[in-house]
Amino acid sequence: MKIDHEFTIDAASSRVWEVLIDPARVVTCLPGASLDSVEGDAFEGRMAVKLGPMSLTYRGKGTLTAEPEAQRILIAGSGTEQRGAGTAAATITVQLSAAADRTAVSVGIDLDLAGKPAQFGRGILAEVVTRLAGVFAQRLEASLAESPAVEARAATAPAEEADDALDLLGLGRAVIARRLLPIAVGVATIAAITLAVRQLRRSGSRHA
Amino acid sequence: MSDPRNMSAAPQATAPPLSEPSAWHDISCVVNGHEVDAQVESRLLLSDFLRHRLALTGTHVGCEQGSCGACTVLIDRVPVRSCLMLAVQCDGRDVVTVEGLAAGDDLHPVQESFRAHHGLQCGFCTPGFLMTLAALADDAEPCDEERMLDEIGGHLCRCTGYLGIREAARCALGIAAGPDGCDHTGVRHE
Amino acid sequence: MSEPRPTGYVGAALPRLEDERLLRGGGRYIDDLDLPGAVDAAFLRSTQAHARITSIDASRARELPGVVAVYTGADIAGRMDPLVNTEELRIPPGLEAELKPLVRVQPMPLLADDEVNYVGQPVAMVLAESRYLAEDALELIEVDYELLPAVLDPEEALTADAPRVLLDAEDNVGLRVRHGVGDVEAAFAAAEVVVSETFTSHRYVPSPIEPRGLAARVDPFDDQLTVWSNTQTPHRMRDHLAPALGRSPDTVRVISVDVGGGFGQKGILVVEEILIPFAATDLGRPVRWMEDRNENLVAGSHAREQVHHIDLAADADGRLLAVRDRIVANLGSRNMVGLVVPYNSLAHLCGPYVVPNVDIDVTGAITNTMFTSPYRGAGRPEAVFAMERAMERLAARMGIDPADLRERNLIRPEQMPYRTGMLDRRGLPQEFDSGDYPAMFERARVALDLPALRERQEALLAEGRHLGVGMAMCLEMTGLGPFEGATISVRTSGRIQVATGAPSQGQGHATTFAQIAADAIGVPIDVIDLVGGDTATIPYGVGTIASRALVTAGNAIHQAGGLLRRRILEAAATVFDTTADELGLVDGVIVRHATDAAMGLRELLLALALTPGGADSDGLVETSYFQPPNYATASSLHAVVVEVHTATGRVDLRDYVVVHEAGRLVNPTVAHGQVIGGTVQGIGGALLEHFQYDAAGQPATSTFMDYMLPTPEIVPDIRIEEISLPSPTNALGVKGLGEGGAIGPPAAIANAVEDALRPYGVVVRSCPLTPSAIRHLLRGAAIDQEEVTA
Amino acid sequence: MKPPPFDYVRPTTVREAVDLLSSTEREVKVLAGGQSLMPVLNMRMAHPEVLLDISRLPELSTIEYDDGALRVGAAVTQSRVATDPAVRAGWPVLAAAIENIGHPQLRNRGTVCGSLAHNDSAAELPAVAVLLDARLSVTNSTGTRTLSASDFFLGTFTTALEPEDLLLGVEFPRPLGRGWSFHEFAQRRGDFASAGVGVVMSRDGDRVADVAVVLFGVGGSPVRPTEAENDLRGGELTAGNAAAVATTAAAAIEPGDDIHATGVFRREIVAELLRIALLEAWERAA
Repeated sequence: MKIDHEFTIDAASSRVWEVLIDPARVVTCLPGASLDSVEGDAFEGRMAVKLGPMSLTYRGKGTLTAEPEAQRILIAGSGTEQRGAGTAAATITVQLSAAADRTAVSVGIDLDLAGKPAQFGRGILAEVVTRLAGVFAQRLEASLAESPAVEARAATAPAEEADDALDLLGLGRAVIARRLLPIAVGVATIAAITLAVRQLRRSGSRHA
Repeated sequence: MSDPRNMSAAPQATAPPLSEPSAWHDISCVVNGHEVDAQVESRLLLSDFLRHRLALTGTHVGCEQGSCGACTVLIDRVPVRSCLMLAVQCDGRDVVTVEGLAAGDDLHPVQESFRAHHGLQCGFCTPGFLMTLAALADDAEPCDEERMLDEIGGHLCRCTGYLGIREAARCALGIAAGPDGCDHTGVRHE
Repeated sequence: MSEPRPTGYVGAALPRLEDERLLRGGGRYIDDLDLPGAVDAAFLRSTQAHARITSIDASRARELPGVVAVYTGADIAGRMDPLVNTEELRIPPGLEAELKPLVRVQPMPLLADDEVNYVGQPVAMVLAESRYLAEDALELIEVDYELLPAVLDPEEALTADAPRVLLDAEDNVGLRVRHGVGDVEAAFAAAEVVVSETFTSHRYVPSPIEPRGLAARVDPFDDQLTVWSNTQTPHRMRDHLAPALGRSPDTVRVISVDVGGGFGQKGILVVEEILIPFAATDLGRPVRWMEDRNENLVAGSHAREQVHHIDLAADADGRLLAVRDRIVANLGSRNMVGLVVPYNSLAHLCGPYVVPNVDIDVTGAITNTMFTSPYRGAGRPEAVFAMERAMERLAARMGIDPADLRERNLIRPEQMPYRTGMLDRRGLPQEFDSGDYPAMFERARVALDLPALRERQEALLAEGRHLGVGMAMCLEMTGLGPFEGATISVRTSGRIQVATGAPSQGQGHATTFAQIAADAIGVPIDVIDLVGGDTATIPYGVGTIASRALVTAGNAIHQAGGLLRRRILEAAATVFDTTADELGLVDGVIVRHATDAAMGLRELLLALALTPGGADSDGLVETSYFQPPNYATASSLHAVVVEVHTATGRVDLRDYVVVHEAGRLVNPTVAHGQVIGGTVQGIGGALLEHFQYDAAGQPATSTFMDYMLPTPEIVPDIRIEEISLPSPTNALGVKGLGEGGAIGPPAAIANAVEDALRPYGVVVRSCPLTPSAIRHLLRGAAIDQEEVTA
Repeated sequence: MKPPPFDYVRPTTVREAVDLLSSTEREVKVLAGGQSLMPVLNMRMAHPEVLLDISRLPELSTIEYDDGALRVGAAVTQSRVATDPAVRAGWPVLAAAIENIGHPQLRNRGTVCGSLAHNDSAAELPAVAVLLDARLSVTNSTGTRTLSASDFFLGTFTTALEPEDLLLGVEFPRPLGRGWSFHEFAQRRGDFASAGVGVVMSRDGDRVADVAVVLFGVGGSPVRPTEAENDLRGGELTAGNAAAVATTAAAAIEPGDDIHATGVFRREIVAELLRIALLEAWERAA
């Protein structure tokens, strides 16, 4: 699955180049991408892909290789979907060419999906990757609009587990579903409490 | 001859597995004329509720994607895919499955027509066809071949090649005689 | 001894006895079994077409509440041997001696240990309190794959630089066999016309509406392992499970329950069918597994993918001098079932035609795709597609009407039994026992009213509409041995239990076998209970595959029924203190000639217990095995009329006639149901169904929205013309007819579409003929479209 | 293929539904008919933490119409709309479109607004919404806003709905004329459309007074070929110019390939279907 996308930026190619070679700035231009750690040109992070009701979260690592003389960078990354839906491997090439005080940028995204998401036979993936490339371009442009002196944004802190307030959904009588128990997905400890409480409830009196 | 069973006792649904993480809900609905009270977890599919909690295994599961039609049941007399509904959504509803079609010894006219026209071979897709056609037989408007094909269009059968099924449907619904003619009148099942 | 008075069940179109139970929702399919305390299984399957598993961590999955156990390759490797389908991989001595085929045995680990070589290969098995919880646990198993290069196309796999599909295999060849007769080179040299073409059969998934499944339980008291399965071959399953689990076969009972369609996909042993009983034994708890649709499409055995490079040599009158075919079959990730399908293609390639010189070279290539195994027709549809398409091209080249060209080459009825000079799949001389192929063409001509049809075709073409007629003639050597058996016994109620090793997947055995038994014994049909496929009721069996059940099990029941009849009369003679020929058995009642003395079977059974009668054996039970001396060759001619809408590429089936010959019919309604059901499966392959992978070996048709089965509205009212030539190979004179229907449609429909688009010079080389494919053919057609309709 | 764990909540008023949607950090999915969402859940391609079932909210279960428009609540099923006499009389293109959706059993549960919110690129209802310039009513805790169809549909499976939004209903204005036609091309009855077209047309004498066209199943959201519409307005419709307009409209789109149909094929089909639909709408507009 190869998608190419060209656009131009109102900035000198040297300034664009500065952003490109910094994983912290360039990777987060990809919608849904977040970095956990960066060492030199290697990085680890996550990529959340949302497609209508479908949501996938890939976790993996990648490298950014810069080729200054060719004014080109290559991002190669691969990751595993956090809920066993398969794997993803992508290479993104960003090629700069100066055009007066503006910079022509051509982005090539080559995405290989394995597992359930790949089984969407109806050409949806081409669209997803095309939109991905479009948003990447906008964000790259936006990140350039900020003054270069601005310290590269600290690598976004890994999103903690949303600590849902226990009775948030307790909407009172109207909620037919009995909110007895906090709903945690796959977190072993809470599930253990669930079991214990349920034992308690079975023996207790039945209430509405 | 009196029935030894306690008819007022509604069929007892087995409970969800203890370690089910989804919240549990109390539901009460009517299944094949019987009041049913049950506890179900949020995510339990209606197809699994009928098959594994009420032991009504006449409803079959072929795809769990809404594509094959084997899981079709009637909710408030309307045919729907039970694999695309949650059991909890049946609270307060009237559910009819294939086990609810025959009246004692007498098969429903649609069932009878399937037997007469070799409308089944392995029988796995049959309950789905029967529910859709039973609802169609109860429908006030007369039914023509086009509508009949639209109604059964979403039911997949891999054994019969559909000829027997279409013939059975035509006869049960009183649609113009098929190639071998059919003597059944579309008697509605009260 | 009076001959059994033919009560006349056999041959009668009785309504099926099993229908009432199924219609009321009383079927007992695998997933209907309520096994108290059972755990449900779910499999983690490879997401990669070819990779090494560098690490697998199931700890989080094991700790999830409700999970009972998680097995990975490492947990199984030391304890359970990889799976080998010994029966299918066995090479008959005749073939070994004559042809020395290469058949590689490539055992499949029950759970992948280090290497996975197709998407869907089982990597881990979770057992949990419910399938929901088991699938939750699958999401917590972390697997790291090191990707390896994959190859998907069989011909590409055979090239020198192709990546290795199985790391430890020498090459990507699974099997190779070559066979022929006469001097092909000389024939081609002398030929007036030579047609050389490549035709491809694409990849199918049998897709029974009930996916595969089984349940297993070890009885704590007698250590009996009982396995309920929707397998088509319960005895073979028992004979694999016993050694695999280190058990005596006496302690393994496999019961085939109601089955929601099999079509061959439930006819071979797969790793899941060993893992579930293993888990039940290991955990000491009943275990249940139901495959879901995504698994059946992605990881249930596939079928049919073959490439045929076929050449025909003919003389000036269009008489065949020679056929040469180089076949490449896609075996998928391993050679799982050996010669079964490829040799079927070889043996059936020349079909009903007299071909003096033949050279067929078959290579089975392994690829990083789901493995293939027999599916309704098992190699014959692929062979018929190649041969009947080549015959159509020969007719077009020589300007001879396709039906006339075929009729000139048919084996004549007076040549029957006809020997082709080749070896059949048993390694014995190939011989067609009976058939009248010219009569079938005559019936087809009349049924279609071919002359009037050609006129209508011309008239419609003038209006810019495209009608086409296509035919395909196919043989099917049915009634595969080596045997099937029947044990028939009078039960204490006086009812008759008929047990055989061939279970039903919807073919109506409970009715047709009862018809045979009732006639053979001389009892009313409604006292007969059929038990098909319970290994505890008959010591040995093979199963319901390869259109063999009616021939083998049917005749075994006929034999055992006759023996039981005699046994009853002899036993009654001791009770009545007379001789057997003084007695008769009519409608289940023993009568004494010229008297009004009579006795029912229930009373006779009790009387034997009470009557002191010396040393006679007092059981009313007989077992008999039937070994078919040869195949019973059934045949069918598929003739179809299509209209092709050139603007949209849509193909409408206007008329479909199947002229069918399958010996004596036991129940015409059930027989015709099999022919129509098979034909519609063939139509599905011709127009719609196609399992596809993307370039990286990822499945692209993993739901019924993308793998498109035929639906109620696209199927015409198929008309059947019946010809009946009782087979001399067995007492009942029956032939197998379960697969026949599925063999002809792709070839017949492709021929009809090519006929309809003849003005454009379109050549059809593969199916499915989807609208997009038809438009593609038209865009690339030799003659420009405007020129034709102008 | 069993769904992942989630909580199920069935509010009895829109107010409660909106409160829930805005008051939680947890991922909430709105469940109406479930005919699009449940297959995704059964395939475990989504892991919402809460399903909010709006299928029984009385406020969203109404069909209302007046001279100006038809209003369909978010809980109204496709079957109910397609069989409503007023819809069949006043909005025949909408009824015809619905009859192309999947199978009756799916339409008996699936809702009109559910299909709009899901926005599958091959779906019929987003196409009719774009064809008739429908207006979609969306609410959240800050208030209710109305979006035009063109602003609502952003791309395959992507709409202007934010996580805390609830689609209340859709309003279909009266079609601009009596002429209409709706055709889609699917391999089997009920399959996803390889391509589809919708037309509404008004006529005065032998002139096209006004016309709207929509193309769908050609990738992304439904497309209004405005150029073709302009070419048709004011002129007479003949077999010739119907074919010409249809071919230029088809040439302007870039449908992608998929395993069932190539982009080239889908463009050919759009041209053929649009040619037929224009002539049919022209006849009906008389």
